[in-house]
Amino acid sequence: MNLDTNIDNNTLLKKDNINFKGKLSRWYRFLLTNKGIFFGSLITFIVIFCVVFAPLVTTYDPLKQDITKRLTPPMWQDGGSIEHILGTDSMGRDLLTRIIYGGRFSLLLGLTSVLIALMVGTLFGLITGYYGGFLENILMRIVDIQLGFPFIILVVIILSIAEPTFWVLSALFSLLLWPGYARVVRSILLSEKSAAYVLAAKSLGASDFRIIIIYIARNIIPSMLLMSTMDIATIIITEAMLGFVGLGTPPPAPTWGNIMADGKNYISTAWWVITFPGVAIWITLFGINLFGDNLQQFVNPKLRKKY
Amino acid sequence: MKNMRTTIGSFIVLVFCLSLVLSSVVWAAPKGELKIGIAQDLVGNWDPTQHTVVTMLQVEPTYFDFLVKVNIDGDLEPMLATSWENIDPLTWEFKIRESVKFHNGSLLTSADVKSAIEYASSAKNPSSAWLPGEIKGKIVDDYTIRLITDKPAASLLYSLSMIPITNKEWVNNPEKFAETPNGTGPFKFVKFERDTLHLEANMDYWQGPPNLEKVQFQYIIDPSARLYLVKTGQIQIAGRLLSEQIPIIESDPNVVLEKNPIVEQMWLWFKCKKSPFKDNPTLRRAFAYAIDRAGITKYIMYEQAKESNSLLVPGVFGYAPASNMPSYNVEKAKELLAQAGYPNGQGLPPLKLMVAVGAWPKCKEYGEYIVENLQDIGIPIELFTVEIGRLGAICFDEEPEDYDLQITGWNPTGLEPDLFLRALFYSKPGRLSNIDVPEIDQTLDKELNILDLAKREQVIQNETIPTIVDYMPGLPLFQTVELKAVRQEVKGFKLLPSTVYDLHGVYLAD
Amino acid sequence: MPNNDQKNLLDVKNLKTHFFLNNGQILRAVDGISFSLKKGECLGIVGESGSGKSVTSRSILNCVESPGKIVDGEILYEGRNLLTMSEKELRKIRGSDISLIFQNPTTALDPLQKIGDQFFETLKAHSSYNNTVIKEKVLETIKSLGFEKPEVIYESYPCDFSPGYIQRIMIALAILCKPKIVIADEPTTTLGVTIQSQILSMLDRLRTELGTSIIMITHDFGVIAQVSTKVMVMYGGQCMEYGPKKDLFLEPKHPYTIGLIRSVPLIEARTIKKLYTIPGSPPEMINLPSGCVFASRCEYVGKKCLTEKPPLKKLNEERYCSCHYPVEFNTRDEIII
Amino acid sequence: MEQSLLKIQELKKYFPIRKGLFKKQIGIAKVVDDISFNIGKGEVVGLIGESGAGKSILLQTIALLRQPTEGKVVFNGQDLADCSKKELKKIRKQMQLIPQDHQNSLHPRMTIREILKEPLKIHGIGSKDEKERKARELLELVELESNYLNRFPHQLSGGQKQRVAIARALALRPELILCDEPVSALDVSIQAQILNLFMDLQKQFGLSYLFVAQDLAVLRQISYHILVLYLGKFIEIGLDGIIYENPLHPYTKTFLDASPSIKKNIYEGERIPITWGDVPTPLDPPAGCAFHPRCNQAIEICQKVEPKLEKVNEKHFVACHRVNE
Amino acid sequence: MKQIIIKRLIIGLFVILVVTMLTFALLQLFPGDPAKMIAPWAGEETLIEIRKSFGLDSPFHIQVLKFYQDALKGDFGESFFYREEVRTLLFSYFPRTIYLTLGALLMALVISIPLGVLSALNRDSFIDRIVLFISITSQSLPNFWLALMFILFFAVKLGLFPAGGYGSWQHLFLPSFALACTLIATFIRSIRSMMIDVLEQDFIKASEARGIPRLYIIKKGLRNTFVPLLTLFTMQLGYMLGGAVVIEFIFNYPGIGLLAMQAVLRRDYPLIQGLVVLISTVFIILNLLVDLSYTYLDPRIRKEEL
Repeated sequence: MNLDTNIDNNTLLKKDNINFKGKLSRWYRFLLTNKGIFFGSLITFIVIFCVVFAPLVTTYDPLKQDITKRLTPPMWQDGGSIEHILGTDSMGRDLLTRIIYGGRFSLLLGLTSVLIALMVGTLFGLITGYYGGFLENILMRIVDIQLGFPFIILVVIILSIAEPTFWVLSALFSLLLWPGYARVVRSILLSEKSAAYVLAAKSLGASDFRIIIIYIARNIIPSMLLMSTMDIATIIITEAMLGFVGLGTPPPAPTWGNIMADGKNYISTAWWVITFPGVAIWITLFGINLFGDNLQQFVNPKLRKKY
Repeated sequence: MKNMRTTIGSFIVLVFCLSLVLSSVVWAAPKGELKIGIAQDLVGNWDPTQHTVVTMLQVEPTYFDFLVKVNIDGDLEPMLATSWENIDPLTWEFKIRESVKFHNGSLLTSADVKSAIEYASSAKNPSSAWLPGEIKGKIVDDYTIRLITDKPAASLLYSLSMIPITNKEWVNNPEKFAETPNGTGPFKFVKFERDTLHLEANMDYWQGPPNLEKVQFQYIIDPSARLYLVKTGQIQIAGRLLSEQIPIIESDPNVVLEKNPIVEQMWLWFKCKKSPFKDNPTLRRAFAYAIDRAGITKYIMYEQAKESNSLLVPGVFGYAPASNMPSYNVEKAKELLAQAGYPNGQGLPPLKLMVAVGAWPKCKEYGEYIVENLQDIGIPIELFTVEIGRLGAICFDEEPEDYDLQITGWNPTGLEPDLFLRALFYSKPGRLSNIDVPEIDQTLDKELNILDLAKREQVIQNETIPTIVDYMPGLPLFQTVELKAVRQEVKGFKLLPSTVYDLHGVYLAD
Repeated sequence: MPNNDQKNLLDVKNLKTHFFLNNGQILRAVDGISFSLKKGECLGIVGESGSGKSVTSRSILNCVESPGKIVDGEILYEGRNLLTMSEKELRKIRGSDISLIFQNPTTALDPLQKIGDQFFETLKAHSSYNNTVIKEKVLETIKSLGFEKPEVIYESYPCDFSPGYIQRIMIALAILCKPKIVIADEPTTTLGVTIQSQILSMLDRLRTELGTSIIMITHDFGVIAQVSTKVMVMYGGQCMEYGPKKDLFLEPKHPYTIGLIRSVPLIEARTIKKLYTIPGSPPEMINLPSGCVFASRCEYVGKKCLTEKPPLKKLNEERYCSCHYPVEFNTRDEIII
Repeated sequence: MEQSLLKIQELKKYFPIRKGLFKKQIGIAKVVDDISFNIGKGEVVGLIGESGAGKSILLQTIALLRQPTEGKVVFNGQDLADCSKKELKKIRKQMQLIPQDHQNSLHPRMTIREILKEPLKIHGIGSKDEKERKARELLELVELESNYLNRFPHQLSGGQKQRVAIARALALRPELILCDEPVSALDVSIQAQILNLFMDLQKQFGLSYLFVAQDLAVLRQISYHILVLYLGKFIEIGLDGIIYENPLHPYTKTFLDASPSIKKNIYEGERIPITWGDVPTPLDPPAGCAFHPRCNQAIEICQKVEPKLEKVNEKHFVACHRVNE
Repeated sequence: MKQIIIKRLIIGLFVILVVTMLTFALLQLFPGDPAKMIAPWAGEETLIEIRKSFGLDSPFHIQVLKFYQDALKGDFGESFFYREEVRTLLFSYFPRTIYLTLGALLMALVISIPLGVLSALNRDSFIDRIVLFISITSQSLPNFWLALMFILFFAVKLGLFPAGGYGSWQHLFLPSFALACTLIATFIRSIRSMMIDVLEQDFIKASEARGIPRLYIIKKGLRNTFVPLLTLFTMQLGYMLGGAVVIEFIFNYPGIGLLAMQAVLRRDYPLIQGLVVLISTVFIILNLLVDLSYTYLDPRIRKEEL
């Protein structure tokens, strides 16, 4: 360690943190200063707000069909009307409402699958990382098998055995994601296990359980947070892909994938049916990725701006 | 009277064909390659008896010939059989055309016909579904043969138009048969590269060589992909397109839109052996009246469907609009619902309408629309979507727990009425609706045994169809209209109601 | 200011390197340093962490990490000012005239590249020999420092040797292009005592036999005592005291130097007693106090110290001290008990 | 010596060297090989050895963070090997380890308050505000202002972190503290402050230390008894500072010569002694006496036979063939 | 080096064994009947006949045993639908997907390496912001949407490339570009962060201090980022195969993804089994290659392994 260049650490921060108190201050200050995180969280917040409070934002029922108003163009184009701002889809349902309700489904799906995968993966990672030995071999082989199995075949088989409801899909996606988390947690465990503060804790008499949960878990949370923001984005796209190929959630439930799958065939005549869900995905993922990407700086000190 | 007209009609058509044949002989040697994009992919096994897949039946006429042929007006026409007569209710005698060569050069004789027909009709092979039962062949001489059915079958002639005549060596050697077909058709088999079938002109075809040098059938899964390939000229004909794509086709000068009503009909089937539909035709009729079939055709299917008002489709022998076919009438539906014991839906268990996603176009959309129509009159019903594999497995079950009604299409690619009526409504196989009513079975047996075409037509129209419609085991939603995009340079391409490809007369203008 | 007769190899005049932080504050890491270096001399720069000694070394080669920038002063190397040179010219100097040895040997070499290749690319950048000649010169340099099998070293990777061995290889790499000045930035902090003495003796032989002058940067007084000929004590980015080693150790004038010398544990101490310690802790580099930067921790603090920044007084020919009231102190009675 | 606080008898810690397909064991790394010594109450024992000599492993084995391969660790007359988990936890209150890498011996994401409260939480001592009071008390003990409680470790300087580590070790009022190179990476002035702190605490609480360092001058300030460790074995033990007066083992002599000192280098102007050879690794230790490749007095027997630790006199033990010539 | 290969192959075989067992179990649960897929309207007795010809009538464990015996001989049975050797089917479909994925990988690397390095070199500058914007957008846009836009614009409007199908390299360009988009995002970001890490390490500063030209230093940095980049690629591989299905669907590009989907939809058990074995073997071999390249490229790991 180079004694000379740790000027930045103690001199810089010692000065201005005396008036801020506790952990929250650090988060709060960082969020404001970093533009990326600010805009990222702003966009994500707006999207989540629209999706959660959908009934307030639009008055239409996403499933109500009105055949006569089929494929009306968006408001600003000729033939469009103020009632349907973004026009209607092939069954005459309001596109904006379906996108918002579809968003609710996709985001919720992304969130639940990531959470499940996070829990399972972290549990696996903690056990294999900390105890190692025979148990580690078995669990790591399970991870290999999981990664070895071709995802597309698994999806098609499972989606034809069980009816593709919300929970089946989120179980499926968490099946896809959990090995990633297990590996990351295991690698952190291996490096942290022999860290000095763990030795000190052991010499104080702390039990293995306490060391894992209270000590090492804290270091896992930041990178888990980072990975899960990225994975939510992947799941939203994968769900849209499944819907596109006709495997995803059954109609008439609106999801971004389903809406786009319908719109695919009208691409030349009713371009808006496929374009606007794509734009919706782009905006949401842009917010999530911007937030996740800049969060990385907060998590990974090396990337953090030095001065 | 009608019968006389058909024979004269067929005579004129014959002359026309001959002239065409003559003119094609004069025509220059075959040139150019025609590439056709098809919607379902082909099975790798070329033995026609081993499958009942629609796409194969459509493609086989390009490299196989049949005893009899159904022309554009839906009438029978001699092909490999120059003439035929009915000796007694069980036997038919056919005169075989002479000097017809197989692709491998061997001459066509009645022995080939005997082996082909017997092989096709044996219960072991799937193709037996098209025939009324086991058929025995008795060779009179090299060019005459007698076919004996085990029970009188008026539908024999039309069914024979679907059984290709194959070489007897091939029939006794199924392995070889699976590799390459050996027929007498206008084109010869070259190779099959997984998704593309390559054929080339059969120079010594008995009607003269075809105008095209090469033909290619390529399987393209996505309708928009098919459309763009035909627009960029990588393929010349793209089948099974969607009505939404019509504006794109019409806006493109070098692609022509062909609309062709085909023998396929989409049905809404009631599970007649499962409560609440069991022994309750009034309830079934109540459902029938509640569904806005006109709306589906007009707003959803748009150009891709035609109103259907009978159990058969125009072009099929014995077709006529059924008088008692229900139309969209909400009050009558509610009235019948109350009569059936469920006043505006009370007492009905929660029902499920099964629909297969990805098989028939827009099945999902009109499935949703029907569910909404039924919900409007108080029926507790939900949409239950499955993928085609699963539907195929459970669509015939008599007491399925997963669903109560289903939307399934029926396309026998033949014009014989029994391929519709007997196959769907006879109690024994009792396929999609599992209807089991003796009265329906009697009328079906009655019309099957009438050998005289005119009398058989009269019985079908006035007795068989009305009785079945009364019992309402299934409601025909609409007749499919296939949309094809054909490039300008393709000339002489005819769309047959049975959707088979007749490419003999087609040529490419440069 | 030290006299600037031509004999000086390197002359640093009033060097100032400041770090412009993104929250607007300015960190004066090096605030007016002047020194000179003659051929065959070893200048020991000693100071605690945060005193700016490392930044000085980087400033000489003008490769200060962002956001640090050299704001003032001159660095004359053989009469030419390094600060005003173009990047191309400067690159010729770096590695061939002045070379740098880093502190941590384990991360000083590219882990994926053979050691020989790293020598090769350095010599290739500074000479126009063809490849075979370069390889011979590399092997010859390695052999000259007493390594037995240079060919084996040439072909092996950094991870194949112990840290001590790698640091000696780094010295060979530093003298590959026959530089006139070698700057060693705390070369032995991570190594054990016996290995440290090997490194220091090797550096010492460089100076005595080849005449290369050395700038040794360390916080360990022992290393300074063993190797250097001239010493500069740094604190808070400024030079406290500057002079020949013997005089500075025997009669330190500046209270900070005195404090440091007295708090060094003596191997000859007979009884266990408490060590002398300098009260307080290192200064805040952001807003340094107006007067003398050591005032807050100084035993001999006077009136003027708090208000006026002491200039660098010239005590005699080679001795300088920046203190208003230089202290008369004789280490002899303190050390030899 | 009265009943010693800590007795170590033939302590061994071997690590298998595994290679190849099924990680077959192809050798043994004798990191700690046959170590015996004891520490009395209130006594400070210094341990000197270069990196790779096995100092940290020895300390961790004594603190039973690692299972010893052979040998006994007796603390307060109780052999730690046959204690139950609960008893072991009680003993841990009396014996504390301050780990080597002090830069991250504090959990990066815990505030100093939480770090100081941990020992009390683990052993469930005192109520909530008692813990708070104890934390503030500990901070005063190591001369840090109480507003440091809210800070994070990365906001402290090296010296301050070490103070917090010491405070944490004192939380349970231990009798013995094993310090693993507590001052080796600190600046001179900070090093002096920490050493003085160690000495004050030793007087105030009558603690006994096993003090590990890489610099003999530092050890001289705090302890009389010096153990010299080389490649897992003791090669010389000197009580009451006898090592400095009359070093016997060649390694200790080279070590003393190589240690820089102002008196020697400034007054007597001695040149830097020439030493050679590299630090050996336990993976393939040299045959016979481990020091023979680097020893200028090595003779034929040194390369074959490993010298045993013999008693020269009451206060001096050495393991070298050339000593009693 | 040999030990690693042997060890990995043994583990690989074990994984394939378990994966195939899993597939067999899944296929049992699978509703739908292969015979009905071939002859949907045939009568019951013909269906029984067909099932017998497929060997489905024998009990489960015999089918499993038979599968493994044949598999050892390299014969994976005959596909129900295509009535062809599964082996020949796979050998003709698999290279196409390899071209697609390799094309996508190449394109992703060609685009993301310069951008990643550029944004790492001048960090937090204007270029850095643009590159990050590109990387985030390319990850947020669904690749099937991009594919459609490519067809509409490049193939139909400009006619530069064929709108689909398989043939020469032109057919390959658009699909691999669409597939590469999601890869570009992750590659750019990881190259940037790894490059920043490496450039801050001592040996880079030391080489600068030795007057080594800037270009060589960037080359050194890249070599050090290449090794971790390899692991990233294998992690992405699983996703690429899944993603490829949609691209194959839209571009009508007959690859493994499309074949897999149809095989499952059509209940073509031997073909499904063959695909599972093929894909898991490819995955295991690729993992092995990446690990071997690790030991080859990074001497530190090679020292530990041997």
